[in-house]
Amino acid sequence: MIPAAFNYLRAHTSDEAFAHLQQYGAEARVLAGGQSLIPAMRFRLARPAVLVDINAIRDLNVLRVNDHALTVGAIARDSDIERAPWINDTRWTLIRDVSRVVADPVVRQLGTVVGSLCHNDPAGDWTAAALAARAEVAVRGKDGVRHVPIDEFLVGSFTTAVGEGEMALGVHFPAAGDRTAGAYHKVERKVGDFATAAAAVQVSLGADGTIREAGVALSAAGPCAVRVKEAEEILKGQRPSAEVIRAAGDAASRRSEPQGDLRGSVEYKKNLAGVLVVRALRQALSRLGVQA
Amino acid sequence: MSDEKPAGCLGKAMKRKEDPRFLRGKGHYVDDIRLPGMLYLSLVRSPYPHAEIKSIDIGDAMKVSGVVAVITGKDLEAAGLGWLPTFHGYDKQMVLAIGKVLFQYQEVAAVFAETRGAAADGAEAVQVDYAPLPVVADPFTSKTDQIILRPDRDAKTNHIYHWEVGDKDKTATALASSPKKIKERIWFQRCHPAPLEPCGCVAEFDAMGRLQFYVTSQAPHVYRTALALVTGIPEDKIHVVSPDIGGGFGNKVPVYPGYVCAIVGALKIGRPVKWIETRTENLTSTGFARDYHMDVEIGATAEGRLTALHVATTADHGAFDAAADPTKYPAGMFGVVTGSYDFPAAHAEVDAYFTNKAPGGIAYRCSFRVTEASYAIERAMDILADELGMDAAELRRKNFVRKDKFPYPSALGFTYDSGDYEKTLGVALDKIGYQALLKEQAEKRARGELMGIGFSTFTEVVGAGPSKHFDILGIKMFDSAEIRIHPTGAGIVRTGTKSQGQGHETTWAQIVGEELGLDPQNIMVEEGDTDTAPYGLGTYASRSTPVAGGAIALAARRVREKARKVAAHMLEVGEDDVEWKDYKFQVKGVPAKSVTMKEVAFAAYTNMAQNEPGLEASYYYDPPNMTFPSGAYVAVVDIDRETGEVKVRRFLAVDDCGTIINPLVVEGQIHGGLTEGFAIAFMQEIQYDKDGNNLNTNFTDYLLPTSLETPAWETDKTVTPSPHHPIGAKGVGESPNVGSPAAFVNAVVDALSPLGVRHLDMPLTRDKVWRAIRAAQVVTT
Amino acid sequence: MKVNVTVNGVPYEREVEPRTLLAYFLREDCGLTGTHVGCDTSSCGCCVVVLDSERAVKSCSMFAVQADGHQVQTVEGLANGGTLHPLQQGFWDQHGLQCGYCTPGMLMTSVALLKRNPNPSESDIREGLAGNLCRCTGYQNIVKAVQQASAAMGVQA
Amino acid sequence: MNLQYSGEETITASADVVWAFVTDPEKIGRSLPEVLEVTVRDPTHVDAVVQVAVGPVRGKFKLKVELQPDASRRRIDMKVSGGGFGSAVDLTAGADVVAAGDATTLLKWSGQAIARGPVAAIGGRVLDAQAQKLIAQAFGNVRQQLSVTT
Repeated sequence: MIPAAFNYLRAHTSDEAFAHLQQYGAEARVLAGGQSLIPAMRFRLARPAVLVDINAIRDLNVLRVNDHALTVGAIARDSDIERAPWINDTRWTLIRDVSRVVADPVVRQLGTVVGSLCHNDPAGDWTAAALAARAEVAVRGKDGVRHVPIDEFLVGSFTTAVGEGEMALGVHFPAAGDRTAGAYHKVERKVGDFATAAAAVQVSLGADGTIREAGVALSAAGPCAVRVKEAEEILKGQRPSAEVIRAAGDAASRRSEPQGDLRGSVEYKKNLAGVLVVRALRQALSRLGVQA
Repeated sequence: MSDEKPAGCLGKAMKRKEDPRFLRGKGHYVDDIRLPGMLYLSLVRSPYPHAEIKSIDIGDAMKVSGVVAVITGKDLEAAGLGWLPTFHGYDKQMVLAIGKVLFQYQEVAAVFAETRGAAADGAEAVQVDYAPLPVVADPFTSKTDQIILRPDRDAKTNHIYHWEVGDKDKTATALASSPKKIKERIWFQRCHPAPLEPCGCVAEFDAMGRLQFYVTSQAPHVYRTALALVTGIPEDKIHVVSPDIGGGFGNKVPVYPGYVCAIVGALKIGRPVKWIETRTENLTSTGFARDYHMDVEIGATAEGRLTALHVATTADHGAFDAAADPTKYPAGMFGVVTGSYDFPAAHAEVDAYFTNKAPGGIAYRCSFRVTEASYAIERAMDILADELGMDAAELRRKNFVRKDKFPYPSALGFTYDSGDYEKTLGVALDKIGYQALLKEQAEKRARGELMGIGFSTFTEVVGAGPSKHFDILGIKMFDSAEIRIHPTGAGIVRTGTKSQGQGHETTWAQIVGEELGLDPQNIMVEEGDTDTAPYGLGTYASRSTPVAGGAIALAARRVREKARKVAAHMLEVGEDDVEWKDYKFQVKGVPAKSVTMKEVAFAAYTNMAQNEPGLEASYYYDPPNMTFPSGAYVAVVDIDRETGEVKVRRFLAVDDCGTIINPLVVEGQIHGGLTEGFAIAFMQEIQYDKDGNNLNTNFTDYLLPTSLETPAWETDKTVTPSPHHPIGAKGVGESPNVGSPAAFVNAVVDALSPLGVRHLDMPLTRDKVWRAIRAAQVVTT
Repeated sequence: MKVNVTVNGVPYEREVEPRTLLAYFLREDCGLTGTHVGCDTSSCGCCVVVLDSERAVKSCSMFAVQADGHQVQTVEGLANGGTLHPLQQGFWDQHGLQCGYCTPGMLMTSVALLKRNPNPSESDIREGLAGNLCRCTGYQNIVKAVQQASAAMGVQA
Repeated sequence: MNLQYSGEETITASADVVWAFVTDPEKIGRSLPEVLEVTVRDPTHVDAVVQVAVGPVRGKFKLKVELQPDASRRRIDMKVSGGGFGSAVDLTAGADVVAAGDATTLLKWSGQAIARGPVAAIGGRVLDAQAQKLIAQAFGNVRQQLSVTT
């Protein structure tokens, strides 16, 4: 299938890219990884008049960890994360898990985290992980760059806080305390499939061994990835135990509002949401040496 | 050329001769062909499954830059090409829709343009005004004839045919009086072979007015004859070439509308035309597989001795009956449904119906419905074992056709050539460690874990087939070979087959090498070109080794007889004093006095005395019977109760395909077939919703297993040669796809049997398994 | 638009429409038909080529204009004259191919895989190849082919 | 892809005014969300071109709307069939105009949409959430335009 014709503009700096987007507005799409956009164009479902290619913009190719955050630039690839030197650090185990199951190993060579967040597919992997890790997305608009918390960034199916003519520059995953670990459990029919259901969790333990901070989010459980506040509140302040984890799982199952489709029935997906939250919490805690 | 004495090359794991060009990216597939002035064809397809065509407006399309022409069903009808006869001749198929569309994605118009992009733009600009009609989305609704789908046919009904075989009354009485009985509806879902290379062609009329037709065809000669009959172009003016083909699995047997449109376009416009379908077009409009709803009944004594089998099938053939079965076999070889078992009485019947779905039915490594038959009996045997409380392996062994009963006349009319079912099953049980597995299973079940062991001890029927029974469009299903040996002992063999990855360029050379004591490295194999290859019926249904393999061996023996005369002259003895032994001609009783075939070949051109010069022969082989490969497959699975995921922990395939030409190639065929069986059992279905929408139109929803999902395969063999085949070979390509689905499903149902689950239809998705576990829990808790 | 792409070390300058996919640019504008197209949804991987001698990419999910100024390696660039690349030799010895349609993509994905991880385990290989579909071999011999190549290349390195 | 919808609008206008509005093909055409063109064929038929834009999916849909007013029951049924993206959408919707006292009217609507072709196969997940919004938006537009005129 051959896409509809379009004009191609290669931007060498963020300013250049931003100028093009401001000029063409809704008629332009950003081309970073293109691994969701190009297939949609081949089916002629997406037919932008202008593509702004940002792959040549060096300062967007950022993958940097420091004390307070992991910064992922707009054209940092999934596979770059998979191979990053810090990826085996317990703090980034949620990010590591996701980087290994998003799309397939070849698509990950071009696919980007920021692109996936901007695409905001209801069954996206990075969107659920960003919620659990309480990430922030840097969005450049007419009046400069603003940092949008992920909860506000994900608006609805395939819709985000990036307005017409605006551009996402990168995403920051806050580096939580050292006793922090995460996990991402995804059930997919085969490699490369969208999630049938998936759970992203990240927990930080306090000095006394109780859960100081908890992030729990689900993919393929609503119009877009969804935070399970009830589960987070159940976990917060508690000492990790099978009962607490089970309660968090049940909260997730209740919160899940999936669609029935070829991947599974509503009943199956709702149950699976709870099962995966339990398994993900257990794995995250075991990564912190806590068996619950 | 190597000089060492060939010690025979049958059974040698020779590296494949055709690989170097593929490894270097120098394979030659249809889409690689580019001719000067070539146009691209893109087809407009219907989003509606059943609708009248009020009007087709091509005005906008013709204005799209690069578009050269647009043709519709009416144009083809005017040229007498509106309809195409289907392969087994009882029905016909629209090329482009005329008056109405009958399945979603049916071809409606053909757009010809200078570039791929322009063709796609043109297709999008064609305006078709549809008036939707009520949809018939399953054969059971079709059966009621409330909506007649094909008013063009004389018989005003959706019922296509009734077929039956076996003794109806004897079976009915035997069933009625059987102490034990089971009855189950077993559905083999609609799936699709999805070869990695989509179908396509390039059509050109050359300066001599000859049609040069490059096409992904598994049967180029049959295409040439069919096209001559349909288009009226004389057969000498049609040159069909099947270049390298990127997988077929039966998908590249039918003649598709896109091919006819390309030919008509090339003729009308006077420029070459290339048509390459997209993956969506492949999955939604080309030959699907299966879709058999089988009501299976088996009777047995209390001790598990089989008394009778009855199978009544409702078949969904889609909008046109394009199932490419042999003429006398509308339900193909479904009569092999008695499988490996000695049924005293059996009766099988099939009723086929039209629906608003794509046409087809015969594809996907299926030997003409043998996959459906084998799945039905192997699934039903497990249900019977469950009913009798018997071990599934024991019930099979108890009812196998005994080794000494061959050739075995089955209750449904086949004569099985040979088999040693007990030995094959014995090898499987031993190698898998069956007793240890049973012990492990018992322990696991005590802990509430779900572990399953599943068998499939199948017999299939391939190598279609004897001319007294088998023809396609009237052409008998023989196959042929032409062998020519050059002065230096090298040679060429040409056959009417067409490999799509099965390794003929190596295995055919090995047969010639074995028969003539020549080095297969220097025997070239050529197939797929109708100007040079002898007439053959093509490669599908595991028929190439059984039929063409026979033709090659017998053509080689004719060459040998000719060579014997020259050898006799060289050895200065009478012809009768020369014998062929240890790959050379020897004087009887004086083995030291001998000449090699290489030497004889040179003499055939340089010193043949009164004999006819040259060394070549051909053979058209009409097989006396089909061949009956068999096997014993065992699957071991573990099920995750919470996610419904089935993990195939082990899978052992013990195959008996008679004499093996190249073990490397046979193992490759088995790995590939098992992977397809695995995919069908757990992942693959072409689903239509009640509004006639195809829900699996691309690889995001029609799931092909990757290297991660595909289990590791364990293989082994027993060898029971076919008595009537020249080298005892039976063919193996289809066995793994025929035999493995039942082993997977039997293992999963075995794992779930403690919960009272008796049968689940494929594909066994996580959702389906999870809901079966949950439903059972509701019952038991 | 004019694009300059170095393919297997040879510079190609062509005029292309922006919508031309890299796969068709290689096949039709450069005449390198070793790269194949098998699907519409970036699922099958028989179009994989290596970008800038590091990244295996699906050339049906990238536009030719994006490759302007970059390097691409295709299956035609693997062998060194008469000598096959160890991966090509591995596929041949282990019967890692049958119809040959997925082979170019499998080879190029394996090139990038071995560059990143010179001696991968069986599960590393199965995971690394999970973006490439094959309909004929059932993958088992392809995995053995990559194992043979990594051993042979390990010895050379 | 088969999608069911329903909803309700409270309009500050008399039942007669609302009924006149919803049986006017021009006004119904104009109420379609992101409508680009409206061409009235006859009192019960109107064609319209609408822009569909959801995330990457962006393009035009040509819609044919047939109105089936039933004055006695103050119920209007609509059959909408549309093509675009090589796909097709068939929508049947019905609305009851119910007087709710003090010059307000209740517009109770329900609809069923069948999407076919690539839009359904690929865009299916896009479509479902979006179609509900589009239909609700259409009836919302009706309310807005009416409250302006009174």
